[in-house]
Amino acid sequence: MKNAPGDSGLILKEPLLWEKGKKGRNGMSIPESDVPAASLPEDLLGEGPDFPDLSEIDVVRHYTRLSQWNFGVDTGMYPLGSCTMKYNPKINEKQAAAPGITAAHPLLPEEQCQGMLKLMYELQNHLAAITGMDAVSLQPAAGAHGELAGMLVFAAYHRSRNSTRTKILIPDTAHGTNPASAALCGYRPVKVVSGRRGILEASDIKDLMDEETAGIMITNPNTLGLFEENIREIAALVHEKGGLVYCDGANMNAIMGIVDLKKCGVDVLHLNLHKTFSTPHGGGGPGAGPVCVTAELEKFLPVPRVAYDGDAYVLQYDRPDSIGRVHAFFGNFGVLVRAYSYILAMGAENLKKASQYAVLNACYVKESLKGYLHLPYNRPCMHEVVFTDKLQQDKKVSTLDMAKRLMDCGYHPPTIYFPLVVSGAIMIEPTESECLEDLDVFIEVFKNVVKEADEKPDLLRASPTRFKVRRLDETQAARNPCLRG
Amino acid sequence: MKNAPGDSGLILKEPLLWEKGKKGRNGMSIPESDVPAASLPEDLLGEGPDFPDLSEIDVVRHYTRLSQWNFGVDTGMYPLGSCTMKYNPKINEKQAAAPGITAAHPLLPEEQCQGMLKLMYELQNHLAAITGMDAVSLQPAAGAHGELAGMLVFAAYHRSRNSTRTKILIPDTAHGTNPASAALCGYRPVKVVSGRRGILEASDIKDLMDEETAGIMITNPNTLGLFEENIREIAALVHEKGGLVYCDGANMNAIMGIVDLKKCGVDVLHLNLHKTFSTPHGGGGPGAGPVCVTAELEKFLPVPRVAYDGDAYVLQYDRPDSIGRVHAFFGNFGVLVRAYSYILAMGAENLKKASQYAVLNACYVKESLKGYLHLPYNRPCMHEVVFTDKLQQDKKVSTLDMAKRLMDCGYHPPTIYFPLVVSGAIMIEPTESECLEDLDVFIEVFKNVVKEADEKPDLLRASPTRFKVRRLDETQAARNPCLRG
Amino acid sequence: MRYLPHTEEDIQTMMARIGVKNFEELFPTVPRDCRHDEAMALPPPHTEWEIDAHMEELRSMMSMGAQGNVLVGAGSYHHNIPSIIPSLTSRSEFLTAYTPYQPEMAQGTLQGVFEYQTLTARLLGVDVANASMYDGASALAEGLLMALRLSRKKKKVAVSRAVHPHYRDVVATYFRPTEFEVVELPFQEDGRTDLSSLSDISDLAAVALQSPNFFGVLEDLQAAATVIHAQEALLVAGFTEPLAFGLFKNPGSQGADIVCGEGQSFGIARSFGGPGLGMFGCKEQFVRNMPGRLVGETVDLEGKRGFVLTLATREQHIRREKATSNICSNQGINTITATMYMAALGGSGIAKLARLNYDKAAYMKERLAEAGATLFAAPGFNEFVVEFSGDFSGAHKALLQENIFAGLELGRYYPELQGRYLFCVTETTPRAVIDRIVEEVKK
Amino acid sequence: MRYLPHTEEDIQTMMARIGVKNFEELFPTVPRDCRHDEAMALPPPHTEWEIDAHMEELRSMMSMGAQGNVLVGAGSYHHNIPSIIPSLTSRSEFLTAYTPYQPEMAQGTLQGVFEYQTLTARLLGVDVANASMYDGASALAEGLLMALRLSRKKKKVAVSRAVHPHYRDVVATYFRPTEFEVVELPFQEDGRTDLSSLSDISDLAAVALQSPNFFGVLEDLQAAATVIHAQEALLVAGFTEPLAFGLFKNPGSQGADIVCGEGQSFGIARSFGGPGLGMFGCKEQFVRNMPGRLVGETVDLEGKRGFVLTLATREQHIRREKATSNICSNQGINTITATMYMAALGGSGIAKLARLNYDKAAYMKERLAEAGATLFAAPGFNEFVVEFSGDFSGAHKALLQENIFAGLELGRYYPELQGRYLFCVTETTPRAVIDRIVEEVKK
Ligand SMILES: Cc1ncc(COP(=O)(O)O)c(C=O)c1O
Ligand SMILES: Cc1ncc(COP(=O)(O)O)c(C=O)c1O
Repeated sequence: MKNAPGDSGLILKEPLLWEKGKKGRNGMSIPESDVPAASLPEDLLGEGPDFPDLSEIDVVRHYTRLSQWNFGVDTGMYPLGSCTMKYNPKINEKQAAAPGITAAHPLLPEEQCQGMLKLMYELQNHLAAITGMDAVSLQPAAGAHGELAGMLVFAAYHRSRNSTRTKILIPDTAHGTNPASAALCGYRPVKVVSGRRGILEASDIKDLMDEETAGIMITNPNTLGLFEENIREIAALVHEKGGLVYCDGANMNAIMGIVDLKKCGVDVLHLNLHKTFSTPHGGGGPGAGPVCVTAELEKFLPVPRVAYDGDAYVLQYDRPDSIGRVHAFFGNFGVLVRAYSYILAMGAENLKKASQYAVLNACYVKESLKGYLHLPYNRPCMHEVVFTDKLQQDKKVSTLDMAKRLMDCGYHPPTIYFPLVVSGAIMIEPTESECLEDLDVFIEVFKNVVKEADEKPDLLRASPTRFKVRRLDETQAARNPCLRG
Repeated sequence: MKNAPGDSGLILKEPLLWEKGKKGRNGMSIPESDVPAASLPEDLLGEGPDFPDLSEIDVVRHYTRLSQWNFGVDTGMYPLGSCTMKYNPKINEKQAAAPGITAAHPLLPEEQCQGMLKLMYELQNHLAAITGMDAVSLQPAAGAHGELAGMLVFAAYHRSRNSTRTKILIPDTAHGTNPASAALCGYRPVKVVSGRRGILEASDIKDLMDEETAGIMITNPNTLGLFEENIREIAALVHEKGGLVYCDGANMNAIMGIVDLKKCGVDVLHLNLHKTFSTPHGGGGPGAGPVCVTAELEKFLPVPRVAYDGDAYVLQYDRPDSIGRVHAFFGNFGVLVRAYSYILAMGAENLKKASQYAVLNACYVKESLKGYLHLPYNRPCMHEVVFTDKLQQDKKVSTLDMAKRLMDCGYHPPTIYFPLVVSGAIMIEPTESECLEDLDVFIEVFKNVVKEADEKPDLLRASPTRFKVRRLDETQAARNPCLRG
Repeated sequence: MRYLPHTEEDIQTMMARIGVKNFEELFPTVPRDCRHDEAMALPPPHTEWEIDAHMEELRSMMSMGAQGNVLVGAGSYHHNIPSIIPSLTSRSEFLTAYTPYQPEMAQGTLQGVFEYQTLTARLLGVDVANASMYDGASALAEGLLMALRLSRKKKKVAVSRAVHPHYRDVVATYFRPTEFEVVELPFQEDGRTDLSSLSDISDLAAVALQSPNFFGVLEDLQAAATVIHAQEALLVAGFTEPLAFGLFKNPGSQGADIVCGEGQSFGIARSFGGPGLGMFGCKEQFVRNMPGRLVGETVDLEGKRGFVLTLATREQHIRREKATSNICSNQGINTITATMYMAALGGSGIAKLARLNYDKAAYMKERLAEAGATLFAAPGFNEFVVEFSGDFSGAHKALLQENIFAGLELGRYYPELQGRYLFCVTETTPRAVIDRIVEEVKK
Repeated sequence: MRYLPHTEEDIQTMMARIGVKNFEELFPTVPRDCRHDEAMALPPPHTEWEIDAHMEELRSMMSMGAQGNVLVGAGSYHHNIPSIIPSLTSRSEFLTAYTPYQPEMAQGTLQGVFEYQTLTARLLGVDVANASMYDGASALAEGLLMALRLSRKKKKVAVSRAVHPHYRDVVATYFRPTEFEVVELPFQEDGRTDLSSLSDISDLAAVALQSPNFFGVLEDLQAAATVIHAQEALLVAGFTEPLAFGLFKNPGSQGADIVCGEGQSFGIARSFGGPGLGMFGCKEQFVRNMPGRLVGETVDLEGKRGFVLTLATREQHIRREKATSNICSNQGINTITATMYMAALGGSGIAKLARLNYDKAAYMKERLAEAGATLFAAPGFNEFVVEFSGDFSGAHKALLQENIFAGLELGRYYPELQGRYLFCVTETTPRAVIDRIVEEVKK
């Protein structure tokens, strides 16, 4: 397609690391020893790992070439729903890479690391201000880790009240980490079917909630991109039965400065700093999943707590109700630095704008593509919109085919086949980083893909063709796993 | 070709900067004013330049995409003869980017910038040790600038002896900058035809050198990749007539630790730090072209001189014989930092090895490709080897065609059509950075291109095809110049 | 604002298409009483240079600056990081990509992780390594849970007290709401774990040892494996300092069934303790019970080699509450970092560097022994526990003034070791600093 | 050595193919008496970390560290540099590429330079800008030589004494061996160039003015152009601070024929004076006489837009001694840097930033005037010359102790201005520092 940003160019082949190199090369300085050689315990000596020996340029070219096979937010639009692939500011990287930060040892005496503690303390406060929650722990290393911490808080809370609860309500639209995290705490997920409108109905909760149920895990906005309007009623129902309300805040990018989650009745919430707060995803991580709670639940948060005693920043260990540690040290500190830098750059007003524009962009895409793609829930959406491949099914063109075709057109595809409740889901989250002109081109290209689905479906089924590899055989990969060389 | 590293992948289209953007966007923080607005001289006020307004991600994506259309040493082999495209170590970049260096103002009082002066002083000494010359100025900003400084030294020297000289001997193999630099000093180049062996013969110099001739500019090793064996005899002949010997040291990478240029009879020499000393070429610059001279000529070097007075590093201005300044400050200081870092990393032994391996690699390529490509001078080569397209002419395949085909195979082509004395020249300089296996693949691919030249010449004439653009119309570009948007 | 491209005009155009008049109307589904009453209480927007200045101020609140000499490891090690690593990991194609859900467009990440799995498996001596866990601590917790899944009916695991105390804390946290029990194993006078009580523990699914352990001491894993396997339990071998395997036998070769630990040593900065890298591997037969992502080799429809995420049926997004773990995002780019480091070092280099660490630690131990200090008798790598003849706390304080963090006092972690210090010496520790500490000890 | 991939075995294999036995035999054409007698006297090989430490030591020999307040410009300006610039210019596809001799494989560089030429031409108000010169000084020298070429027979150029003294030095150096003469023009009491002597100079090819000039004063270029053109000479307009054109009229619009100056202000660090960026532009009709490289738009054989180096027949590699200049490598990547900066600022941003510089300088001038100092009367941008009522040198020294470099004493450059100081105030100068200086002046 003429207007699509995708084009073809030179990339370089590159073998696996151990298919290159020669014994005796080296790619890194090793200091000369300035001490005598010591005697070795012979029985414990190993042969050393079988690593290839490469020169420095070998390593540099290897990774330069590999990088060219990849696509990042800096390459182009990445409307991967539920992942908030917004721009990752370079200034954040600079802060995280500053020697004073990278060299900080986590077990430095408190008086030696006041700066780091202050940063964490302030970030806790900022996240509390943004969410409306009262207290924050930055320890969880990712969203799912935050969920686990949150579920541990649930468990600790109920334990503290001598209440034994075995179940937890989880909507069918929930991300897989929710039931998995709950299960780690011994809770049996009870599926809540989302209503016709794509959101939870209070009446369903009323039916399901009981005193054996620890509470509910809600994602809000949910994974259909819809705001759970009934959240306050639902929370009240859950609280009434002694349960707690967990909110998966992965979609916080829709509601900063707008929604106060405590007012929604949320007791525990996690955030994904690697989504809403602009830290880069790094091809899978590291992220950070702070967990935010109401004042009542603060005592359960992981140790050590970072606090300010009026004089200095301190680490509090002696907290008998705490769920304990969830990370060897303070969590993914380098990620926290980036999020902190982002919040400083934005301030309250711009964070709110970011959410407004994120929703504006998603609604614009929704209005522009509906009719071309089937819209299962034609309701006001938040930061993302979910379509399906229903209209393309008669030509036997699937969501996957359209996704692969979009790749050839120069886009990372939307999230596909999630949430599971929507068959053939296409979940588009443009984020606020995309400007109107770029959205317009994306919309035009997607419409054209829809047209191609109708006119030349084989083209889509044969996509992608612009990459180093064609469609990969995932079945064979799983059937005869080859997990190392 | 199966083994060739070239492959095709996704790249992204990207318009010109001013084809994007919208008034009111912005891509950079501008501090709020903390002073009152001052009154402006209305008559001098302009409208401000017509620049597009872009957001930060627009700029980031623009340049990320543009970069993907490029090929660097980190991408792959870049055997561009005369350019010494060796590996550019990352540690050098780190040093040049250190805040203490980037923030240094060039007019700081001497006692405030001892570290920078020391670096320059030591680099001068290191380059003297490497070349064998006595004194070095780091001011010239590139090779040609070093040549100019050198020619100015010639002129100042002859002026100091009240000798009027109007001509200069320059071999026909010389780089274009040599005659151009000499001409800037008012010298008329007299062409010396290189002999059958590709090198200068003393007898020719004897015939041409006279007392109206300022001296000779020799490139050694020369641009045919051959060592000028007769340099000492030639130097003696030139000196006999009161002339000076200039050596273009762009090819120093062949002879570090091996050749002492002062012993060769050289009076003035320039180096290209952006070749031999591993500083990156940056798609055209910046480089650095230090000029090195004998003790006798030191007094003519540019001011200020960086010296050490036993106590502190000082800048000497009061040097009446100096040719004067050639740069606003001290030259391309950031480039000097990189070269200094490289010399520290290498030490004497490794610099010598670098030259030995550079020559080894070139000789290996020469032995491997001769017979496939015509070798005009079948003599021991130094760091590069010059072939021609003579054997391909019957199929009407030119050097250019082979070069373009190599691009599709994943290589930057060798230097082509230079030196001018060799028709259809293909000048290959692998540098010491390439390992044997990579050279073997390159040789195999080049042999295959030769085979293709024979079997499917149209394929070569239609190359390249893997890039964003096919062959570009350079004639139209020059005929109807469009030099801006 | 530079991150927000929307002009007033754009906003109007878009609102017109959507059919709303203002931002209020964009959020019709958010009930009034769910909303923020006021603007969020946050600092005002900062320019880049205000952020720089602010962060500089925070950094200046670190008395032990970047130039300090930290002779403490304890799970976070100071090794030299070659400058190619930041240059390459910062390439935005790696850094700003998501999890490789669309493999054709993420072969860089996928091949990179496949290489990580391979070099990690070779390093640890296991058949398979996964694409990372959050850190060494959570990796250990998940390793023990995995062993329990594999044992099917057993309910107990034993963990050595010589395992990093924070890792044991995390294990305790993960285990608290479960039906499983964690038993602690004491350590001997020589610094190794005392396994003599093992046979008394019934219903034992797994034993977790760490080697080098928290005291820097190398456990005799082979002997331990024999005992543990005899009890039909699995040996879960942890580590915090994988560089040791450049010189010493790796846990897999000694019979460990599950190997899990922290890979921060490999090119990753200490960064106040994170992000690090949870390394996790196991024997082939256990792979379908493994937590975490896996990248596998496959072919495309033309038969060309390529890489994909695989065996996802173990994972939460398919298996939900029945998944082997809840992990989704992992340590991503840090796997690439560690692989670059392993590749830049190479087989020859890692042996040399490990030896250098060993020799330097040995040098300090010898000097300290000469100065009257007592050490654990069992061999170690680059960390060791020192019992001084007198009180070291004054010297420790004095050295701190010189920007030398001379060991970690162990009383907080082990009351019985009150007054002893855990030291770490790596290739980054200047001999002069070691000598300086010894001098202070002699005073 | 990590940069040298050759193993002993590789070397043997290669030597066998070549037919030599040792390295000695590889250099048969190098006469004995051309050789080094001994190993080069250089420091031993350093590890990366030894280099770091060594450089750190050199940097620590800079009392005015990175945090100092330098209120001196004089051709090297402290402006904020956004962090996207180093992230993007360090991309190795840009940084490690050579001059774009193979255009299909270098469209990134070529489009980047074409954009540089365009934004530079728009900035300076010229028809065409080249792909850069070494720096502002050599650009000025080449601009004057170009004017002489254009004039064909004339032999003289006039240069204002208000042009940067170093630039005049470089002009003198370039002109020394030529047959051409440089006449200097005095400056007036208000800081502007005195053109009254112009009409007395015959045979004049060009007049070089700088605006803002070395004193920070804006010349009346339009008036100058009229006078100069009347004398059939060309106006060569120099500059050291292009940010001024964000607020004030650019030289092209005022009638300058050739415009050349230093672009370091645009995203390039001071870096002890280099590498900077020689910007060079002129009127359309002069383009074939221009020095330096040019990138032009063209089409490929399918009609697709692309960019190439063009009009090379002006250049040394084609025209050799008849070339318009000897320049070959230029400032390459710094053109990309400057373009990124111009693009990130945008038209709106550059106006705002220039205004901020102006306002801050005005603020300081006012405060100083209140404190009794005298200033040149003509309007300026962000630099200005101060004549203090008393001796400032003591205060200057005291401020240096506080890491404030409070102005450049002008006696070395202009004996008649002995005791006056040239100041520069940019967006980076905190108001508190200005106030501190004024306070010291008042003492
Ligand atoms: C809605 C939702 N919840 C939870 C998660 C899990 O977050 P993480 O991958 O950081 O563990 C995700 C991530 O994709 C998500 O989209
Ligand atoms: C032999 C030779 N001399 C001189 C030069 C000019 O050097 P520079 O481009 O740095 O001015 C070159 C550059 O290509 C060269 O190869």
